Amino acid sequence: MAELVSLTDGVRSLVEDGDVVALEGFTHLIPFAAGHELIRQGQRELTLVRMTPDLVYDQLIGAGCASKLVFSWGGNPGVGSLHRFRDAVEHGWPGPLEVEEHSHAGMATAYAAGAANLPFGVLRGYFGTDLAAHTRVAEIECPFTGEQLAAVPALRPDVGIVHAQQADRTGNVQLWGIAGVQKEVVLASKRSLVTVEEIVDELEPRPGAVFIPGWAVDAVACVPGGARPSYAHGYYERDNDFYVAWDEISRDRTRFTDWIREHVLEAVPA
Amino acid sequence: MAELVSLTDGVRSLVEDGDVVALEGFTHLIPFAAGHELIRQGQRELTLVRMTPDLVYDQLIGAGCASKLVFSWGGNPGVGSLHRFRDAVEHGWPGPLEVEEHSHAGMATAYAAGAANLPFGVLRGYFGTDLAAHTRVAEIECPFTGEQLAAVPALRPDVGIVHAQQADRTGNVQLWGIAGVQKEVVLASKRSLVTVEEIVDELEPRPGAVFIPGWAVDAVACVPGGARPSYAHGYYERDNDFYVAWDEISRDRTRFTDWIREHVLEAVPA
Amino acid sequence: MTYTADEMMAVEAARRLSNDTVCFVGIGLPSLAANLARRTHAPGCVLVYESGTIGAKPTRLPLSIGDGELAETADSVVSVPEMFSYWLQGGRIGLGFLGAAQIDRHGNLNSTVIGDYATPKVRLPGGGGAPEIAASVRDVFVMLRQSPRTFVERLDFTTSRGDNVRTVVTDLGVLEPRNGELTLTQVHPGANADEVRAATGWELAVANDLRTTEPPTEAELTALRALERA
Amino acid sequence: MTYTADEMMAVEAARRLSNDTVCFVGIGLPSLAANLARRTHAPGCVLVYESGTIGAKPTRLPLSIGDGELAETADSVVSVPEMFSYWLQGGRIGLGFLGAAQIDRHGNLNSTVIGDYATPKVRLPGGGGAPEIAASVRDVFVMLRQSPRTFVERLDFTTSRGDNVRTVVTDLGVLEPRNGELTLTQVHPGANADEVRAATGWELAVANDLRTTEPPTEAELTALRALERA
Repeated sequence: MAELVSLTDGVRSLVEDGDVVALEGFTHLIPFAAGHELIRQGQRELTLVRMTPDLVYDQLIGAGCASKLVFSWGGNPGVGSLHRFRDAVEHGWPGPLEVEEHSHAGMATAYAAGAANLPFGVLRGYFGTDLAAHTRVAEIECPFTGEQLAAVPALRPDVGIVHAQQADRTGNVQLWGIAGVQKEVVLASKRSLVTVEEIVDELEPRPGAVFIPGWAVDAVACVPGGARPSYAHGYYERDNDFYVAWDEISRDRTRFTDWIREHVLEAVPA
Repeated sequence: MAELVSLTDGVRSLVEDGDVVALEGFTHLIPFAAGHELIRQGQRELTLVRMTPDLVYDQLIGAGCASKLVFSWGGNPGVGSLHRFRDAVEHGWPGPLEVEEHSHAGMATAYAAGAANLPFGVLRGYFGTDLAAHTRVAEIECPFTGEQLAAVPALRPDVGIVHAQQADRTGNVQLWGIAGVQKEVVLASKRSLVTVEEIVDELEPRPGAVFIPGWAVDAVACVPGGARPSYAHGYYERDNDFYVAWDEISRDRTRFTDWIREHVLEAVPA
Repeated sequence: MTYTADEMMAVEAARRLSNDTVCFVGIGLPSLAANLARRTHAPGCVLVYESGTIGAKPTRLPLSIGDGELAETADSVVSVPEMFSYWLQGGRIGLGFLGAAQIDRHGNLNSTVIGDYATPKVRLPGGGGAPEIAASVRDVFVMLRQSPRTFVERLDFTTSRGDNVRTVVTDLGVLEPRNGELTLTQVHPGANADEVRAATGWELAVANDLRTTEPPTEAELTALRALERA
Repeated sequence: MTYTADEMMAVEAARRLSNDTVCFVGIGLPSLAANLARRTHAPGCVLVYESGTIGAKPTRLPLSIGDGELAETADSVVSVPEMFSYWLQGGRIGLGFLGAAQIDRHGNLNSTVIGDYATPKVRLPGGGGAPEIAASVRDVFVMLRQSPRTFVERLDFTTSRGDNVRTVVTDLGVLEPRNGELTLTQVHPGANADEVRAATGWELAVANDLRTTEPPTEAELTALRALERA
């Protein structure tokens, strides 16, 4: 059964320097509040795993929390570049960032393999593109047809963190709308934290909802607004203006550092 | 877009002698009416694929439609043996029946691989049991860890047939309750037929429902009661008495043959 | 209160489930035992059925593992591929119940054939979920009536491996692995070690600390019978 | 009515979608084109977004591929692993739109880096869904403004392969594969072949039957602008 904790305690008890940490949420339900708490707690040398790094990892990278990034699409959706990510890759600021790059299909397959307790996942992909030579992928032969396919190593993060709309008091979680790889990352990770918009007495089943039982989650923290500036279906909309504004904020190292100090380091934990 | 057809036309246009046919539905929504139509149309030499052959395949096997069975649990749930299946395996009546046996996990993995257009699926299983020597399974080595796992060949039936509660007029299908491998078998099969309890103007999304778009289905036939004596969640309950009675009906070849003549061959197609 | 051998089996199995057990349940005695545990000392015990129902809380005993009652009362219903990959193989299920036609001293089970595989004397239903349940859960619980035809020196076919078998509850007692083989550790009231040995097809080891099972309490039997009547 | 180059691109791409097309859509021009097709001649055209929304029918243009609007109007929302395995890799999607920073004469695309991979001049966002979209759909549709920096002799990095690229719609015309390389088959009104050649970093082949694109009709532009305003 999941423990109900504060965000601060949840992050402190589950994450250590050097951990492999995955914050997931595909455009929807991105766990920004948890990401900010990682920055406030001064986590270092993290391997950050996420299909779409988005602003949340741009912030963690720029704040110096990460030594490695595993990802599949590193842009600011609908806007352009992630400048802190680019600065780290192109100029090693604020420190060198090792990159392990995959395709979306590869990462989704790798998370699903992790959730299924398999050491690798199989897909049609990678070979024939230049990415194959620059990432962790292997050729695997079908033992029945002789076909060559791609194998990707399973993703088994130390900690998986997702945001959801609701949990009940035993830590059962329900999320709805775009479901991304949230269930997979929770099940693939050794430890898991779910932040939620609200704790309810009883979860009312909804069409298209994903349910994660409390006994498959380590900790649940109630963090209303914890996905802002991304969105929580049924609670609040995506702050598209902030995504646009981030382009300017993040372009300059000083302005970025000021923003992090003012909005993250000096902010009260959610 | 799926074509709306009669059961007779749907089966006739999609199934040919010698086809690999999968009728799925895990205890729930077993497509009995479609199975009976296969018997009435005198299909022969079918390879029948189904995790739990259940009464529907006991009937098809006893009626002489099958030359091979691919399955993972061949009992009468809660009752005991499937006598027609046993008679075919133990005594070759009404003809020899080749058997390809898997575990549930193996078949579920093989359907999922088929739906994903992969030639094989990977799981932890088979080796260390005697089944490995008697079925289609191969060892496969993880290219990253060196671990040995089991590979099963993907299931890609010629025809997949499932029963669902509802379809709309464009052939979009919705089923709810226990979902089994229904989505997988439809997507893994070259051609697909879905029988439904009713055609509705608009599908109302329901918690836990599985949706299959009409453009991924070949034909939909409205066959109310098409899952009896199994059940259709929200429509009718499982006829447990019939499952018990089948033990007696099916034990004797003549009694079985009489039953098939009376209740299937001489019955009006649904 | 008097009670049947089946009732003793269900009660003894139920006692061994705890409030935080997540268990993979089959139909019949395992389902009875797990549901009894939920109505007595372990209301938090989570029932998972291979049909994909997670956290089922049936008000009456299901007759098949795919009963509508299970889907209606479940926290969540997942597809069968997801059940076997993310939940069972994923290592999320702590305990699994199995039955069989034959068991050997190592807890290996046969539910496939009596006789030769290609030309069987009796074709049994087969493994179903058993092979991977046996391999994936931490603790396998076997429930089986004891006789020399069932508890055999040598299986006709190994359907599932015994590595994770921790407890075998029979109509006569309880066997648990000691020194690498199933050993009689408990006899039910009214049975004795010789009787259990006679019902076993191999030279059955008996624990030095053999004890007698507590008979079902009135509360246990009342809960059990209410469940069966529902 | 006057119109912009983007409008010409969206209109020309939309025209090539038919009522039974199932298409994988990205954000920006592809989304505009596909939604325009649904509002004009191809109301049955099915939009699938990599965020897992199947059969989305947005009433306004989404700003990201994961907009709530897409989930609200979709026939079904599936997980991202299911989207990529059962639907895209499963071969269920007929057409996919792609953009890129560079394209070569074979339709290979680069959206990963300018310069060397290890020490890039510009680190671009990367492939995302593109490599498997390019490999899995029957027909790949590329939408890209034409310039010698974009239409290059040699890619800095091959993010996705061009084998299934059937159509490249640019702000100047349309390229289609002929004799194994992308060939100019259409110029938009106001452009000519020389101009398109000058905007291409390789020696661009021009079709003998080169034709001029029909300018956007009033109905097309009205529908397009209504969509953009919504």
